[in-house]
Amino acid sequence: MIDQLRQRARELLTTGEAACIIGYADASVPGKATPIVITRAEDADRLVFHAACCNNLAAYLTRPEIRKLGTVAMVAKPADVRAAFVLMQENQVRPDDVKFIAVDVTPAGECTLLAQRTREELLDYLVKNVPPAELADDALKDVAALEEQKDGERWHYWQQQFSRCIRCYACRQVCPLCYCSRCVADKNRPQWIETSAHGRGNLAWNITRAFHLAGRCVGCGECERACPAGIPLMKLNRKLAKDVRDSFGGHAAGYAFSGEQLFAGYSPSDPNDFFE
Amino acid sequence: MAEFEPKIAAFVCTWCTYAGADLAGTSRLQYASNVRVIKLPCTGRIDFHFIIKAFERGADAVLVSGCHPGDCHYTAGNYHARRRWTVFRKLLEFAGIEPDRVTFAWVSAAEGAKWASLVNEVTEKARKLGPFTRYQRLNEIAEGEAER
Amino acid sequence: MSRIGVFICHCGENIAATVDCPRVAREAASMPGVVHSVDYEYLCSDPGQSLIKDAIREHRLSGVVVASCSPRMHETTFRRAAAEAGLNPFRCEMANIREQCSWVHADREQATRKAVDLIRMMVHKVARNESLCPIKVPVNKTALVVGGGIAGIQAALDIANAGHRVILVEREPSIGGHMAQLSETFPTLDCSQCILTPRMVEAASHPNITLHVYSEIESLTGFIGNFEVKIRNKAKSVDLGLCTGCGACTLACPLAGRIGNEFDRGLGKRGAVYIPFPQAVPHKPVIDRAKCLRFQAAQKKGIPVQDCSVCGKCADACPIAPRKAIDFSQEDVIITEKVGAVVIATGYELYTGGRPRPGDRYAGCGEYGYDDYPDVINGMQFERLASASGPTQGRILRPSDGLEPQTVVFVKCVGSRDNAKGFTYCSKVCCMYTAKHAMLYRHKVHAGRAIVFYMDVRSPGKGFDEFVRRAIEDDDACYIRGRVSKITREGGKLLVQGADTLSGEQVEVMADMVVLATAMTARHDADELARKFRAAYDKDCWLTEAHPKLRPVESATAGVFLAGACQGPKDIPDSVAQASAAAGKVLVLFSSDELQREPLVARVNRTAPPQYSTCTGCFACKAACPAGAIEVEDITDKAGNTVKSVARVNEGVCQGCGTCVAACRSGSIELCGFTDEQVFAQIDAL
Amino acid sequence: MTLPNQTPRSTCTLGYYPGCALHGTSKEYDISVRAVAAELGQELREIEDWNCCGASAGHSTNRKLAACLSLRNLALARQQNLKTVLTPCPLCSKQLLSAAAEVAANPQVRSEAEQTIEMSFGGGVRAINYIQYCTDSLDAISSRIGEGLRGLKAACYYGCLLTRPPKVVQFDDAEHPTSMENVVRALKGEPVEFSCKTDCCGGGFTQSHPEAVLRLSRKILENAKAAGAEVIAVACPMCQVNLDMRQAAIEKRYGISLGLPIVYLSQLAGLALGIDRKKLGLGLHFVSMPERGA
Repeated sequence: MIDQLRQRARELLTTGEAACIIGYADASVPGKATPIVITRAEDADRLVFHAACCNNLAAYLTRPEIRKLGTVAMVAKPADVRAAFVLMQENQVRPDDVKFIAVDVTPAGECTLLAQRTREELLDYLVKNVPPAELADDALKDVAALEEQKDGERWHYWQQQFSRCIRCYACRQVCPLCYCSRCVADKNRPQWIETSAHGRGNLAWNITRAFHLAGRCVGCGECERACPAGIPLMKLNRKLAKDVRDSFGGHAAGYAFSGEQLFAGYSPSDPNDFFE
Repeated sequence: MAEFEPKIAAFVCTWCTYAGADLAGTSRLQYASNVRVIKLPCTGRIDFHFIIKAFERGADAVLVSGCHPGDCHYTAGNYHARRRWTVFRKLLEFAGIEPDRVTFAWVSAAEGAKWASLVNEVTEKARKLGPFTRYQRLNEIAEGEAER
Repeated sequence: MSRIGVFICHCGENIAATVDCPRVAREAASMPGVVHSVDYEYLCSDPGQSLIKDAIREHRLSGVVVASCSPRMHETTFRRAAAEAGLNPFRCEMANIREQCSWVHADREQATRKAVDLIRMMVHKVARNESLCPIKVPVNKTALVVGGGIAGIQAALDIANAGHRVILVEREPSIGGHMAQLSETFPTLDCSQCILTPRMVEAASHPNITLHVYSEIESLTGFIGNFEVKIRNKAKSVDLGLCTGCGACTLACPLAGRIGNEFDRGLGKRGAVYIPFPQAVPHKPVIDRAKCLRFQAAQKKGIPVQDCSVCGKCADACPIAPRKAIDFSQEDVIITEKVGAVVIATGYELYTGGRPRPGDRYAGCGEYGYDDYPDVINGMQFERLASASGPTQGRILRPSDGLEPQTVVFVKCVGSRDNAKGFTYCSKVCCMYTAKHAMLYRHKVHAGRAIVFYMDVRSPGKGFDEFVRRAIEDDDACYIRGRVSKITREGGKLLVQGADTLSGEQVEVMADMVVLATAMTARHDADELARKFRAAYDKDCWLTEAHPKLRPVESATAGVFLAGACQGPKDIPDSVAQASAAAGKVLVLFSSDELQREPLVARVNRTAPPQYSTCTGCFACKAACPAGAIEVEDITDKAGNTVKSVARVNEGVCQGCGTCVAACRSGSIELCGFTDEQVFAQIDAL
Repeated sequence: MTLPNQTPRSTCTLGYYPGCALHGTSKEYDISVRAVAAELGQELREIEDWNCCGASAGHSTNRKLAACLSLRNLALARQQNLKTVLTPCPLCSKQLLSAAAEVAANPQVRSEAEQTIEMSFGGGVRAINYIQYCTDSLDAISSRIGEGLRGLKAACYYGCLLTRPPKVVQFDDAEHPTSMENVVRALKGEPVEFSCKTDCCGGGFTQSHPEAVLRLSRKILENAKAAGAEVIAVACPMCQVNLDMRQAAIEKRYGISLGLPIVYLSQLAGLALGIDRKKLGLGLHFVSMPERGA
């Protein structure tokens, strides 16, 4: 599999279809992988793909330095593809500037290189074979469990979690969809979100982060993985993914690369029951 | 001791709810004095930051209100707002904020009576819930830090 | 550091009775940035306003808070005052301590505390208000008038006579509208067509008026002063350029006299190619493709109509040579025009009086047998019977057998003032035209009995009540106060059963003909039309004015005005008056080359390169904007290559709702007058 | 014509709610309805364990009681998988329909009622009156009709409840209905133009104020006779009883002669379909309908 992947990468670079490849290389720490950007065909052999390749590489698509390089090919797991699709939907990357070297991991844990290359093919593949991870039943179990508790208990639970937040914004940094060049959290006129890491600022920040990803989060789980304080951020993301699905005709993020963004539109038949 | 008087922030659109509140006035309808109205052109303008900030400034409850669906002066601002809140209110609830702390309502320029009873109702709900101590504790800590 | 002045109005006792104004003034004085704080009897009075002006000058105020009535009452007053004193009007704000405080709270202490809070919030806001200057937009001095009834004609003529170009669009083949169908008009009984037709001709021949008959509005885009309208010229199948209107084709049509004529409400007949009525303007025929034998045959065969050999008698009969004026191959044409203002004068529809058709918004009055008995007709049909140019040359003959009815029952309020059957509103003109009908009938059939069932007689208006009295006293129409429960047919006559609520008796009348005074209703597609023009409409689909009293001819959309019965039931004088009023508004708009708009619009921030703006160009705002005001701006470097695409607000189009602001995650859009900082400050002061 | 995947109404099983009248004073209505259905090959399945619909005394004295009574019948129908229930008596059909509407509109009423009857009702049961039944089966009927009623002149009398209250029953034009006429036409009878088709027969006053019944019923009968009717067609037991049973009294009281048979639409349908008079209970009326020789 890895040889095919490298072969494909070589092709893309030699034919000039892509100016660079964003992929994974083995990290200095054994068993770990690290993102890598290669521009020369001969470097293709450094590319790897295995279970430890977890970063969502779509995050790099919006980096200015990558943009400069022109057409990009990315080694893309389903979540990465979905993220890239959302970026296309939100005009952050020009669809034709991104080529995919799509990979997936079979339930058996076996890494495979997908035959699908174009975004249309991949969209079809996703729709047919890859249900949204963030909406998997067992993934939603802990959400449901929390929903069943009393609001007081929920409040207490999240306060405990958020109290550990040190506002390092690693969650924001790894998220492919937190691409704003100036995050609202860094806006100080006015300062909607207090910067100091106390309960009030942390609550405001974490609510904002979660809500800004509502209907957009592709459930790659990078934020939670990156969080040094181990805050279960995906629990918030899943909750929102579920509510969005239930409220807006089964919407799931990243299953379209064009068309209207969920929260830029509306339907007269949207839920109205919570209004007096 | 005296009955707890909740502090309530209301974010309303100028064309329907604000006009409705004026009508309640011209009709001399009496209602609870706890609400502080912040007038905005349209419910579409109401950012979720407003609601959080209101709690951070000690509001015990928040009221958000505008034109009925289909009646928006700008044709669709309220629809956009409704879609955002559909999800946002659930998020607040999930974070442990009692649903009754935030009330959403459509009040037209003709519904002065509805506005009056709405304010009373929201005030009553807030009274039942009592002071928003959860949030206010966060506030005390934050302000405490600020002083240091 | 801002220097804010706070002015608290007693509004006589209105505020002072429940709010302790002097105390409020004292507390306000200690608010951050407040350098001057006073209370006064009546701030909106001249001395009150000069008090504010003097303070602005004397204390070099940078912001003003007027605590008094609702800004919806006096914001303009006080902002003007501020401006006169040299302060930017948008640095003046109002705290509503009357409608939303003193009038709704009895407890003096609570009301006073609330007043203080409301003022503090405004003080905090004003400290962050910016000087704004009105937006200037160019005005295209061409007007679009939609609807060629009397209202549309009047508006078009007024605007055209002021020297501006007018585009007049009419859906039907002729202008004239409902007024052309009427026989005589109340209360003067002068002939409707005689007074209307000269106006029709004038409008059609006016050098400043471009007339599009048999045409409909496709779309309206743009904004006040700068609209773009797409008009569909429906295919008439007749070349109006060549046609002389001789009418030979209409006589030659094999279907001539076989199709119910809309103009005569089905009482008269026409052909497939027809001129709607003798005084039609333009006096040119159209082919009704849904009925025409040739078009139907072609459709069945699935071939282009010009290749179809069926009939074609109209073309044969056409004397124009060498090219015939009949043109089967004609197609709809879409034309685009740029206009600065729009007058909607699309008028009304008349409820038939029968059962509802699919999609109708009412239950209907099946019990009156309009659908079952030919001799039950509605008011407009009676007008056609009474009209000299009508199917009976003005003789009152009942449709079933053409005999002169000896007893005619007139039923008022059919469909109107009746929530169960029709509409809640009063149709306004029925009382008058029923009196007129009874009168006309008695004038034409001297021995006849005219019986009128009424709920109330509503005849306010010049000479109106006298007119009704005349019908009752001089022409002894018999008025019975009560509803008709149902109308059935017995032995060729109509049994009208009803109640006389004055005597408390049940009444039964054997009538030869029944005339239903049915409700005026909004056009069946009024809501669709309203959406096209971004105008608002009410539950009955009447277009609604911007303010029921103070802005009666303006719609919710700037630059779009309302005239005539599209806005509610009206008689001719009211429609004409409103049309001239709308024309007046258009002329005000056209009186200057640029128009000023309140600068309360959104703006996307701009920053230094390489960022240019914190906007990341996701364009959620663009999709969210109800007005379509957001544009894509490509920022290019010196070499001219695009470095970034960001959102930009078209100030002319922006309506200032702020939906884009809340849609922007990075907080890169501001709404002038309601900026994040201003709202933040208000919340901060809670 | 019907799509292959859906069976035409006339052949699928219909629920049947006779109500008290059809099991008692008006059993000929019941008999004839069943006979016609059998002739059309239509299975009528009577709701098992049905109870009073809550009309007359019930709904005027205790709304909730009335709602519960009807709701139970509906719930039973639902349980027994009867989606459409033929309810020949308009008092019953009105009760069932208004109960269904009420619980659909008001969840609280519904939950209360469900607790009371200790059954849940998910909706999805539709009560139809006998005219609707005939209208739905028109194809089946006309395909089996030969000479039919041979131009029998009938005045179609709807009475007060078949079309009212319009919002609840949503059937035909409340004041000027025509659907029964259409059925009679299909039976090759001749509906006469008749002014009193939705007038009150005085049914409500049978006990309290018989005089009113005489006056009101007389108007209807005379009007029908004047219109040239040979019979009055009805679809309501109350109407039938009043116009038929009181006719003699009316003739006596006003010194007029009427002799107008008051027959159920089902009986006319039966005759048209050539079913034997006895099987239709035609002999059970006070004013009996004469045999019409060929």
